[in-house]
Formats: sequence, C-alpha cells, structure tokens
Amino acid sequence: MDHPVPGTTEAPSAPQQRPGRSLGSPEAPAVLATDALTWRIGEVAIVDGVSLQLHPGEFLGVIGPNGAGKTSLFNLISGLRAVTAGRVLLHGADITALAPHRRAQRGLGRTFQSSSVFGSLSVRENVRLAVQAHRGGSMALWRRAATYREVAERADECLAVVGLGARGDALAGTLAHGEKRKLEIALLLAGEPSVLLLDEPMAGVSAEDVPELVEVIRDLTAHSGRSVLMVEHHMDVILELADRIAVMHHGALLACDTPDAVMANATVQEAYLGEGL
Amino acid sequence: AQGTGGDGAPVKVGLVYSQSGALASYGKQYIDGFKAGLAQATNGTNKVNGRAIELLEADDAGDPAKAVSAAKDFIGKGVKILAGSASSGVALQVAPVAAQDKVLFISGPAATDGVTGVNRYTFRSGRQSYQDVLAAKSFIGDAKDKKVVVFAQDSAFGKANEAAVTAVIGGAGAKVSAILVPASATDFTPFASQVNAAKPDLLFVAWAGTTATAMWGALDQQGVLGSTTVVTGLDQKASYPVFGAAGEKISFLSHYFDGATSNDAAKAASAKITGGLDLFSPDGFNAAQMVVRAIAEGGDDVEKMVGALEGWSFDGVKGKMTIRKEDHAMIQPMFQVKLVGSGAAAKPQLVKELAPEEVTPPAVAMK
Amino acid sequence: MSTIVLMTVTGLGLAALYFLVASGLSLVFGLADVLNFAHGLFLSVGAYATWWAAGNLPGAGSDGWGFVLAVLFGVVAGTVVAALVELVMIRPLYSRTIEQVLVTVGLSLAGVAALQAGFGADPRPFPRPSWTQQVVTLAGARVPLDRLLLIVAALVVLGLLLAFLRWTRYGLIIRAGVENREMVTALGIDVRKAFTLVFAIGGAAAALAGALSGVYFGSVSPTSGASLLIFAFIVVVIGGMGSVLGSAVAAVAVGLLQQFVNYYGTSGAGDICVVALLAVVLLWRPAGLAGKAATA
Amino acid sequence: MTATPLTLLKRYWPVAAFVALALLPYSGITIPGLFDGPLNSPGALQVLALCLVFGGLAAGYDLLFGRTGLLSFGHALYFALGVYGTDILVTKYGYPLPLAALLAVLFATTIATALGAVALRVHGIAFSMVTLAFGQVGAILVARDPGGLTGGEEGLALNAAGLPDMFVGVVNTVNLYWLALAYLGLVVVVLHRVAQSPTGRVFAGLRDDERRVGVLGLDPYRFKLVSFTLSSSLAALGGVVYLLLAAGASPHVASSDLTLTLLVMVVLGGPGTRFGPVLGGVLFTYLDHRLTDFGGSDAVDSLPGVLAGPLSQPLFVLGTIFILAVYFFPGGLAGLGTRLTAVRRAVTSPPRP
Amino acid sequence: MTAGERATAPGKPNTGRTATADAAQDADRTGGSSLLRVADLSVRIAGLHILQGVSFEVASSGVTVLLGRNGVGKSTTLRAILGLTPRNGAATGSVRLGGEEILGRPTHALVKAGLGFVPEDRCVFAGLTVAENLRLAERTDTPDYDLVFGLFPELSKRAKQRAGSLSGGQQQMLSLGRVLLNPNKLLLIDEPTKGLAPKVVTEVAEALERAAQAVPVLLVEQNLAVVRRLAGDAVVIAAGQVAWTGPGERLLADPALTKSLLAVNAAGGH
Ligand SMILES: Nc1ncnc2c1ncn2[C@@H]1O[C@H](COP(=O)(O)OP(=O)(O)OP(=O)(O)O)[C@@H](O)[C@H]1O
Ligand SMILES: Nc1ncnc2c1ncn2[C@@H]1O[C@H](COP(=O)(O)OP(=O)(O)OP(=O)(O)O)[C@@H](O)[C@H]1O
Ligand SMILES: [Mg+2]
Ligand SMILES: [Mg+2]
Repeated sequence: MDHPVPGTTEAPSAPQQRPGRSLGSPEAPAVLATDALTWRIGEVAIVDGVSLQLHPGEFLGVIGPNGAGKTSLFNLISGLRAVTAGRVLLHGADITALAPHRRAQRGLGRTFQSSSVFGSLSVRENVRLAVQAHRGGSMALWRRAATYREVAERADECLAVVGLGARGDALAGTLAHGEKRKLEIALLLAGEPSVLLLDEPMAGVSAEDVPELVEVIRDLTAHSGRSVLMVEHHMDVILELADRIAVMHHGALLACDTPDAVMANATVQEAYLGEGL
Repeated sequence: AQGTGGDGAPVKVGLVYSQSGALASYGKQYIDGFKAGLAQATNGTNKVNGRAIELLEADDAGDPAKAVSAAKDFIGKGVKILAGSASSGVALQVAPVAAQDKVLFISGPAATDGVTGVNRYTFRSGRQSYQDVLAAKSFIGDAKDKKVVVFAQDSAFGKANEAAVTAVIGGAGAKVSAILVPASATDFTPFASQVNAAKPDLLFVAWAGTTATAMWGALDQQGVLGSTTVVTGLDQKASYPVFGAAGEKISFLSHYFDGATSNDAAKAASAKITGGLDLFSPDGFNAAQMVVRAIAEGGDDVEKMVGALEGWSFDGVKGKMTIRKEDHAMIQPMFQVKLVGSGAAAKPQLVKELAPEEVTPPAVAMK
Repeated sequence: MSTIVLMTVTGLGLAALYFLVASGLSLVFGLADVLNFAHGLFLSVGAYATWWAAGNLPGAGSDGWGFVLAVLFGVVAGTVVAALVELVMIRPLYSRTIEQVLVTVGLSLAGVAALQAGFGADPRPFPRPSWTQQVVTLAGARVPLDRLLLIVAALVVLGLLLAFLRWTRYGLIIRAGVENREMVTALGIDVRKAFTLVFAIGGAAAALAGALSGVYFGSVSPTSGASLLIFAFIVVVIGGMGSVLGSAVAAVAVGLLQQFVNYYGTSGAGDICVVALLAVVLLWRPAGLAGKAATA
Repeated sequence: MTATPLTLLKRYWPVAAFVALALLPYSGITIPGLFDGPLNSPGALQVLALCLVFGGLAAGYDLLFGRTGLLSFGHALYFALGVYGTDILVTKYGYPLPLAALLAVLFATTIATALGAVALRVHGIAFSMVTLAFGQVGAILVARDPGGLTGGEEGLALNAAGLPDMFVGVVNTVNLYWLALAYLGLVVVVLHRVAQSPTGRVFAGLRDDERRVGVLGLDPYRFKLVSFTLSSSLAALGGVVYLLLAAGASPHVASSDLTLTLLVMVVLGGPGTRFGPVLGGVLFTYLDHRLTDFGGSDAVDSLPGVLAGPLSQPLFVLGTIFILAVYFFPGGLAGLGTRLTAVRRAVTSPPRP
Repeated sequence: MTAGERATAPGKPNTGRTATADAAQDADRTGGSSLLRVADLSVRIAGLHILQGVSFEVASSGVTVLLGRNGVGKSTTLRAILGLTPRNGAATGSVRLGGEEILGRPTHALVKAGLGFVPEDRCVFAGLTVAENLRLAERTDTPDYDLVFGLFPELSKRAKQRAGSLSGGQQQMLSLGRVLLNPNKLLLIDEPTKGLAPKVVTEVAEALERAAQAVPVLLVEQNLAVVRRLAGDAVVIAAGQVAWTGPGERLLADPALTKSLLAVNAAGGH
C-alpha cells in the first residue's frame, strides 16, 4: 500500500464514542434522513428516490460511479438545489424548504468536491468568516473584525487542527491544492456542525498527505459524536472510516449496508467495483 | 473704481452657453448673434467708454451643474455680467447663483417663464413660452366656447405651455384640455387617436426634441391635421423639413426666422453672420446690446446696470424690444408664419407680424 | 373596435422595431456572453449611413429601388462596423467578459459623441419613400403603412434568423457555441469566426433597425439608438438571453402593453408597466421566458 | 517595529493627504495647465469639490461592485433621491437644510431597502437588469415632473434662502469644498471600517463565492441587502453635497448614464481597492470638466476637422480613455502601482531561477 | 522538484521503470516510431502548478493509456496538448506532433490537423439533435457515417432526438461518433467509460479497440479492465509528474505496483 493509513490493520479499534454498526438498526432515531429524495432536470432523474438514514455518530460512506448523482444528492441535502420530490429531515425536522444558510445554522456543514474557499481573503480571514458565521453572523458594520477576540482565537484553533497554523496570512487563492482541502475542513470545523457532508475530501490531495487528512477527519468525528456522510473514490479510505456504505448508481440507491456486505454485493460489484470485462 | 471707473481696464463678460451637447446649434446661433450685436453696439470697436470688453466663454454642454461651475469660476474671476444659457434648466439654476453674488445675468434662448421675475439681477434676451401662447391665440380669433386641446410633452416645458394656454385662451372663454405625452414615447398613434376623440377646434402643439417628425407624422396619418386648426411654434431652420408633407397644414407662430424683419439691426446681423440668421440669433444680438448698455451706464456697479436695463427700450433684430421694469420680461413682437414647400424645400413665409402689445405676458411679481 | 385594431397594429409595429433591435443584441449575448452596450451605436451607424447614401450615393435615393439601395448601404455599413468592433476591440479581450462589456460601454459613450461631432446633435430629416407615410384603412382604423413595413421586416428577419440558426452550418455552430464554446473549438471549428459573424449579424440587424427607425421617426439623431436600446435590453432579458424566438415573443408583449396602457391608462404609464413586467418576469423566471438557448 | 519616518508615512499617508487637501484653500498655488486660476479661486475649488464628491460616490458604488460583487445599473436612483429629496424639501417646503438632508437620506435608504429586497431575489445579469429598470422608473418620474415637484427637464434650482449663509455665494465655495472633502473622508473611513468589520468580511466572501457563504450558515441575501442599502445611502448623502455644489437638481442625476459613469470611474481606478475608485472618480470628473475647455481650445480647433470634431466632444475623449484603460490597465489605476513595482523589481534585481 | 528526484522519491516502488524527462530514451522503447512527443510539459492554473514537467511519447499505432489518480492532471495533460488550458492558466514545455511543435497553436487548427478529441464529460450539445451534433463535427466532404453508424447503430435510430435527452452511454457514443466521422492522425480520448453501465463499458471498449486499429489513441482511463483490454503502452502520472512508463501489461500484471501508482484497487474499476 502506497500510503498506509494508521490503523488500517486495526479497523475494529474504531473509537468507542462511535457506536458504529450497532446503530445501523432501524429503531435508532436518524440525525439526517432523506425520504424518496428526487431531483429531475427535464425528464432526466439525476437523483432518483433516494431514502437514506444517518444515525447519531455514524460514518456513512457514499460511493458510486462518476455521474451517479452523489454530489447532486449533497446539493439537495445542503439546500443548494431545490428538490423535485421527497423530503430531507434533520434531527427529525423537515428542512426540505429551508435555505442553505438555515440548514447550516441547524448544524449541517459541507465541503465541496472542487475546492471552494474565498480566494481573495487570507487563510485566517477565511476561517474567521466561518467562525463568525457560526457565532450568529452579527451584522456589525463598524467594529473591526479583528477586535473579536474569541472569533480570532477559535479560528486559530481550527487552523491548528488541520495543520495550517503557519499559513494564516497567505491568500487562500494561492494555496496548493491539498492545503485548500485542509482549509475547507477548517472552515467546516469552525461551524461546529453536528452533521458533516464531505464531498471527496481526498480528491487532489497528494498521496503523502492522505493519511494526515484521514486523521483530521477521524478527529473531527471521533470526539463529538458527529455524524458524517462522505463521498470518496478512494476505497481504502472509505473502508477505513465508514461504518456503513451507500452505493449510488444512475441516481438511485443501489445498496446501503456494512462495508463487508457491500463489497460482497453482486449488484454493487457489477455496477461500481465490478468486472464489466 | 465704481461706476465711472473709465480707466481703460477691460470689462469681463462671462458667456456660458452650449458649445457641445444637444443644444449646441442653439448655442452657436446665440454666440454668433452676440458677437454681431457686440460689433454693432460698439461700432466695431469692442469698447465701451474706452474700456475693452473681454469675453470669457464656457461650454455648459446643456448640463446645469457644469453651467453653475463655470458661473462660479467667472464670478470668482471678477466677472460682473453673465450671459448665455440656451437651456431652461441652465437658466433657472444659474439665475440664483448670479443673484447670490449680485452679478448681472442675461438669460438667452431659454424659453421658460420661470426666468421672468426670478430675481432682480436676472434679465432675459429672448421670448418666453407665454408669448408663444399669446401668438397662438391670435389664430383663433374669438375664443369663446371653442374647444382647445394642448398636445404637449409631459415635461416642465409642456406643462408650462399647458398652463399658459389655460390662462390665456381658457381665460378668454375657451374650454382647454391637455394631452400630455411622455417625452420618451416612441409611438404617437395612441395620442393622435386621443386628439381625434377629443374633436378640438384648435390644437396647440408644444413639442421639442428629436421625435418631432414621428409625432407630426402620426398626427397627419390619423387625420388630425386635416380636421382642425393646428398651431405650433416654428423651430430653427434645420427643423423645417421635419414636418414633411404635414408642414403646409400647420399654422406656425414664430419667435424669429431668417427674413422676418429687415431693420438696421437685422441687416447688421445678416452681414456679420455667415449662413444667415436663425431662430436664436436675435437673442444673442439683444444680449450684446444689453451688455453694452449695462456697461455704458453702470460701469462696474451691478445695481446701476440693473437700473439702466429696467424699462429700457431698444431696436433689436426682431424690432422694438422693451425690458419691462416690474419683472424683466422682454416685450417684443412675434410672428405668424406658414411653411411653403415640403421637405428640404420648405421655407417659412410671414403671414402677420404681431405687435409687442398683442403678445405681452401678464406681469409677475419679482421674487 | 377601430381603436383596438389601430392600437394592436401600431403596437405590433412598435414590437417589430423592438425586435429588430433586440434580436442582434440577444444573439450576441447568447454566444459571446457580451451585453453589448454599443448595439445602439450600430443602429445609429445604420441610420446615418442610409441617410448619407440616400443623399450622396449614386443610384440611391429616398424612393423605390433607390431607397432599397440606400438601406442596403446602411446595413452593410452597420455590418462592417460591428465586425470591426468585434475584431479590433472585443476579440483581444476574449473570455474577459466583464472587460468586454466595459469596452462596449466606453464605445457607446465615445460613439454617440463622435456621431454628434460628425453630424451635429440636431435630428436630420430622414429620406423615406412617401408611401410609408400613407395610411390604409383596416376595420375603420387608419393604419400607417410604415408600421406594416416594420412588421413585415421583423417577420422576415425573424424567419431568416431562425432558418439561419436551424439550417446552416454557421447556425449550428452558433447554437452549439451558446451551449459550450470550448467544445466547438475542440471539434476543429474556429469559433472566433462565429463570434465575428454573430457580431456582424447583430450589426446588420441593428443597422436595418436603424434604417427602419429612420423611416418610422422621420429623422435620425445621434441619441436615437440609445433610447431604443433600453427597451431592447428589457425585451432581451424578458425573452431570455440568447433566444431569438423569446425576444420576438417579449417584443410583442412589450409593444402591445406599452401601446394599450398609453392609450387607455394615464399618459406614460406604458413605460412603467413595461418595467413592472420585467420585474415580474424575472422574479417569476429568473432566466427569462425562454432560458438560455439559441433557438427557442 | 520602530516608527521610522518611512513606515509612519506608509501608514498615515491617507491622513496626511487628507490634511493637505483640507489646507489647500489656504495656499495660493497655481498649477498652470491643470487649473487656469489659483487653486483657492472659486472656479478651481468648485471643480475640485465636484471631483471629491464623485470620488466619494465612486467609492460608495464600489462597495457594491468591487467589494460585494454586485453590478447595479440603477445606482443613480439613490443619488438622485438625495439630490431631489433635499432640494424639494428645502425649495418647495422650506425645510432647513440639515433636516431636509436627513429626511432625504432616510427616505433614500428606505427606498433602497425596499427595491433592493426585490432586486436581490435574482442573480447575475438579471439583478443588473432589474436595477436598471428601477433606475429607469426613477428617471421617468423625475422627467415627468409629478405635482410640479421636480421641475422636469428644467430641473429645480435650490432656493438659497433656505440655506445657511456659509453655503451661499461664490466666496463661500471654499466651505462647499470642505464639505465635499468631509463627505469623501467619511465615505473612505466608513468603507475602510466596513471592510475590516465582520460584515465586510462576509461581503468579500460573497464576492468570491456566494454559495459557499450560504453553506457557512450566513444568509447571503441579508448581507447583500445591507451592502446595497449602505451603498445607496452613501450615494444619497453624496447627492446632498452635490446639490449644494450644483446649486440645483437636474434630471441628468437620475439617468442610467450617471450609473454608467460611476462604473467607468470605478473600473478606471481599480474595483475593490481602497483608493482606486476615489482616484477614478476624481480623475474622471476632472477630465469631464476640463475637457469642455479643452474641446473649445485653439489647439483642438487648429487640428484638421476629422480630429477636431470628435476631440471637441468631451464624451468622445472620455470614452476613448476608458477603452484604452480597460486594455492597458486591467486592474485600474490602483493596479498600476503594483505593476510598476513589479516592473521596477524585474529591472533592478536579477531574475530568480 | 525535478523529474529525477521524483523517480527516487521515498515510498515509490523501484520495480517499474522510473520516469525520465529524457524523451529520447523512451523513443527506443517504442521502436522510434512515436507520433506525439510531450516533453517537459508544465501547466499552471490559477497559481497552482498542476503539471510539473511531464514527458512521454505516444506510439504511432495502438493505444497509449494515461493513468493516474483522480485529480493528478490527466485531463489537464490532454487539454494542454490541445491548447485548451483555461485563460487563468498557462502551459509551457514542448509538444511535437510528427516532429512539428504544436504547443500554443489554436485548438481548432490542431483538430483540423487530425487530433480528434473526446472530452471527459462528453460535452454533447444538449440543445442540438444527434444528427446536428454529428453534422457539426464534419470536417471533410466525405464524413464516414458508415463507420459511425456501424459502430453505434443507436445513433442512426435516434438521429432526430435531442442529445440532451440521451442516456449517459448514448451521449458517450455520440461523443465518440463525432470524432470518428473524420480521418484523424491521433485520437485523444478522456475517460470514455466514465459513468457508464458495465454493459455499455464493454461496448465502448470494443468500439475503441476497433477504432484503434486504424488510428493511434491516447486514452485516459480509470477502468483498469478497459485498460487491460486496450493498453499498449501506459504512462502513469502522479503528483504532477510522470511516475512510470512502460507496457501496460507489465503494470497490470503487478497488483502491488498498480495499487501503489494508481491508488485504486486493481481488481475494481474506479
Ligand atoms: N445543473 C445540472 N444540469 C444538468 N445536469 C446536471 C446538473 N448537475 C448535475 N448534472 C448531471 O447529473 C449527474 C450526476 O452528477 P453528480 O455531480 O451528482 O455526480 P457525482 O456522483 O458526484 O459524480 P462524480 O463522482 O464525478 O463527482 C451527472 O450526469 C451530471 O452531468
Ligand atoms: N480550471 C481549473 N481551475 C483550477 N483548477 C483546475 C482547473 N482545471 C483543473 N484543475 C485542477 O487541476 C488538477 C488536475 O485536474 P485534472 O482534471 O487534469 O485531473 P484528472 O487527472 O483528469 O482527474 P480525474 O481522474 O478526476 O478526471 C485538479 O486538482 C483540478 O482541481
Ligand atoms: Mg461528485
Ligand atoms: Mg480527468
């Protein structure tokens, strides 16, 4: 293995706070649930009746071929796209009609597949903006942002967690790709979300950095009982982190089960992993 | 050096008028007229009481803000006499500035009635809308129970005309109504139809701007011009062709056109101005005559200048001009005209000269 | 009844004028993403060139074939100027859309001033065949013939543009380019030529609109282009940027609305209603009636 | 860090520049060619004051355009509300100037909030078009002279009787100059503070990536509305100062041309930079005023007709300068400094491997 | 970091051939008959150094596969060859087609000169019909519709359908069909099986195989099964540089090597 992830060989030692598979049981209340979620453009269903449950503290991996609709699913959950049909429930409340920022205020945080940071702000300003957003988004026009001590401190903490402490003054637009991904995670952290949607956090991260980033993600989720929905093409990362794996294909949910079961599933084998040839 | 300071120091006169912008051609007529008038009033010496007249010129581009800046600049440079303003907006906004600093202001072609009596330092060298309307009234004879419709731009200019018609012709017993058309209108058919529906005995049209041809076309096409007497003011030479075939069906009142008069002043002006006189040449000519009078009698004392001009009568290009003492209105003759020939061949022909007394606006109180 | 017929036909005439201005604007926006503020200048160029030709070009005049020749000259002038503008000013800024828009803003300022310097600010009487000033009686309404001329011209232009877009190779390129410019290049097509072509077509349509607006207004002035441009913008946006058919529909809506409100409502409420229509359409369908597509 | 004169100058040069501008009327310097009188002559002060007002207006517009990324084509409306609102209250209703100005700015702010709330529901070019349309309604209303309030195309001269003496008369042009300078200073300070405030940070975020701001849990709409309203009220305040300078209101201030002019100023100076828009506004206004003289000058008249004609049209020259600026200084005048520094560095130090 | 350092970077396997910037060395391997030579190609986009001196060659027959993890810059390489680097980016280095330098030439000229391109996300024109999409791509008077409709009969059946309403697989066929209409010197094909159902993947692979008999192909492909079926030579890109070149079979025969270079499970597709 090129980039051995610490703990690969001891997968069962996943942190105790993460009840993991035991919570996959249907009776446990879901933190995030989608109910027959559908998004159509014209006649084409990009997301097609997806019903998912994410349980407290659970780490749910989402895989599927390119164009299966994973990012679109995230866009529906986070509110960037309006659903055609179906519902999104967060902590049991229907949030289908809420604007993105309202969902974020309720603890839903996300990253983007292609890095999305505020390029013309410094790294530190980026995170401060995120912290400030979390702290209620005061509309103060006059007070210098720099005078908000706690905001500044919290921002520096977040940067330190992802290992960007030394890069605070760089313009975010000038960061290398991997650093941008870390910054995105710091932005996410700042919001102290209870549910995380991570869209291919490893994409574009150089191999050497993958283990480090995996650790950051594990830290994010381990301490707080946060729940995570993560799209990732790196199967080893998914297998390493996920409690359950959902497989999407042509917009629909093909399977959602434990990693072992998913890897063994014949349909999944065929549609995603499978040997077409 | 007040009043009699004939020590030979030049007198500065500030001319603020449109050299560029939409009213540039009015500005040109004005300045040509002014220079011709200055030459005539000083017998070609350009001097009054031995003092040379130094002209400072500024372009307002039709923008009052630019005009005010230029006026302040001139006043700051010691100018005691300002003249110019082809646009009503410029005249109305420069007048108070002149009054604040107590300098003489002789407004030019701006037709707005608002300049008359606006303050004691402001005079006008041209006619005002009210005189146009009085000239229009001369076309209907007895106004009693006649139905008069004003067809005008929905603007200050149009509304002023409407008000004047209501006062003048309505005051003489006619029923006056108005169709106000947005200045930005592209199609005039709806408004022409409204005129038809109103069936007026006299239609008074007050229109300025680039859409005149389309407006006349629509009136003609909807049969308005054939069915009633239509009166309007005759604009500058360049506009004669815009009436197209409609021109011969319209009764024009005219402030001035080339050939309306042939007195000494008109001859002097014609000799000086290449290309001939036009609508606002007399205004410039009058202004120069007034400037010379003001300097001759008042020297550097503006109050004396005002005194010298109030009530003064003189022979201008149009004929006998009188500055009314009460409100500084310029009492002057007007003309009834018809256009013969159409298109490029259209030429105005004098029908009747209206004596100054026939077209004297009522005096307003000086503010 | 006759009033309704009259308002309808003249409203459609107005719509035709708006459409002629808007169609080129819309095409250029669709393909090149440039909101072309200089479009009014192309219109004025067409009008002044026609005016000039009628007086100075041998064979051209204000009636019959002479007039057709003059209009043709105007259209060619507008086309050439538009193509030159694209080649010299827009092309070097390829894919810097904001800058392209800014350049057209500068051009519209400078161009009007240049026309003013060249021809004076005063309206010039426009040569027009005398029959355009006649009326024909339709159901009791005296319908001016120039409106019918405009309507016919607009229909012809609409038909030509749709046929061009649908059936010619360049039309194909333009429709494809509206969707994905880069991919057109990757098929071995020099899309920049298509840009120049679109500007030229836009310029031709604008110049034709200019010449016909000369007939309509009976005069040309340097600012007449700019005053039509605002309504053309509104038509383009209501119709959905890039859609020729959308522009046609929007032009009809705007023309009729303006005409009827101006007749039945208080004076000048028509303009305000058009603005209200724009706001309502955009709030209801932010991409305009047709969305972004080069045909429908 | 030790405060060497150089670092002090670097940090405080805006203050120094402000003080220098404030003291300018006490000096009798003449700058031949630039102003044809001493700088403290009323003519020069008037032009300088207009430059300062437009510098402030451009900076206020840049809050919207350069700092929040919103391209409005209807900004003139709020400027006009300041101009006409104050003028009408003073001239038609006899309010004292301060009260009239306050009411006009409040009114403009209210209208901006209401119209912004509608326009901001759409994005991109659609937003620009809705603001253009609203602005157009404003221009139509002003031209139509409702109730005889605006004076239509003639405009409305300001009644000097309602003004404090310090603003009346040509000798007091210097007070107007200081007022304009104070306005500019206020705008610059407000924008500077806003840029550094939490909200300013959100504005910058909106300019970069609106969708991302939403996902952070902030309502982009609300913040855009704040930017729109603040920018509009600064414009209205500028309108008050402009009204005093121009001694009246004319419909030009409500036209979409005025908004385009502001856009030109901002782009000329450098959008999103601290002093670029101010510089652009000052330069443009100066040229706009001086070019009318230039157009009538003998130098131009003696050129052959083909050249003399267009060159005597100020707008032709300005349009051309603007086009050239777009090509040759893409970052505006403010970007010029850094580009020159880069060039100097490239020339003086050996290229790095 | 230079290419030389890269090759000996820690954690890199030394089993395979190491990358080298010396293109001539590679020429030996391909028997000197290389059609396209990419040398020291660097691409920066928006300040990011995405390709950092990539050098490889494409043989004048058969399929050369470009491999690498998501986001390493495979598509960027193809696009840079074709001059499609975005405006906020710049490409430097050298790309020679049959000995002639082509870097910096306009895309349309390159395509006309015989570089057919099938982009990653298909890029069919959704508003145009299938027939119109094909017509747009015609570059000769005698487009080879027989070949295209022979390969993809579906396309002739759906000629009047709007391309936007085609399924992903059909769109991919259309995208391939567009380039196959014309004679080409070299086809640049970016992930033709992306997002396709396995059955369609097989079909596309077959079609590619047939096409490759006539024209050399530079193929980006993540589906190792497809790679296995088609590959002649393989070029692996990692961290902006060429990490490995050699015969495709050798790469695939060594699961450890595959996994280390591509970070995908050799058994699977993606
Ligand atoms: N706005 C849109 N308009 C049209 N089609 C869209 C739009 N957004 C997404 N699609 C289509 O929907 C499908 C699913 O896209 P999505 O981005 O969700 O895939 P994904 O599973 O995230 O793929 P990847 O692994 O490549 O990121 C794709 O075919 C895409 O082209
Ligand atoms: N226009 C762009 N702007 C900014 N970054 C870009 C741009 N295009 C590509 N990149 C970045 O360049 C890197 C390489 O992208 P590229 O698409 O070439 O990868 P790839 O190897 O084709 O990946 P995949 O297997 O996902 O198709 C990525 O990190 C991507 O984010
Ligand atoms: Mg995705
Ligand atoms: Mg790719």
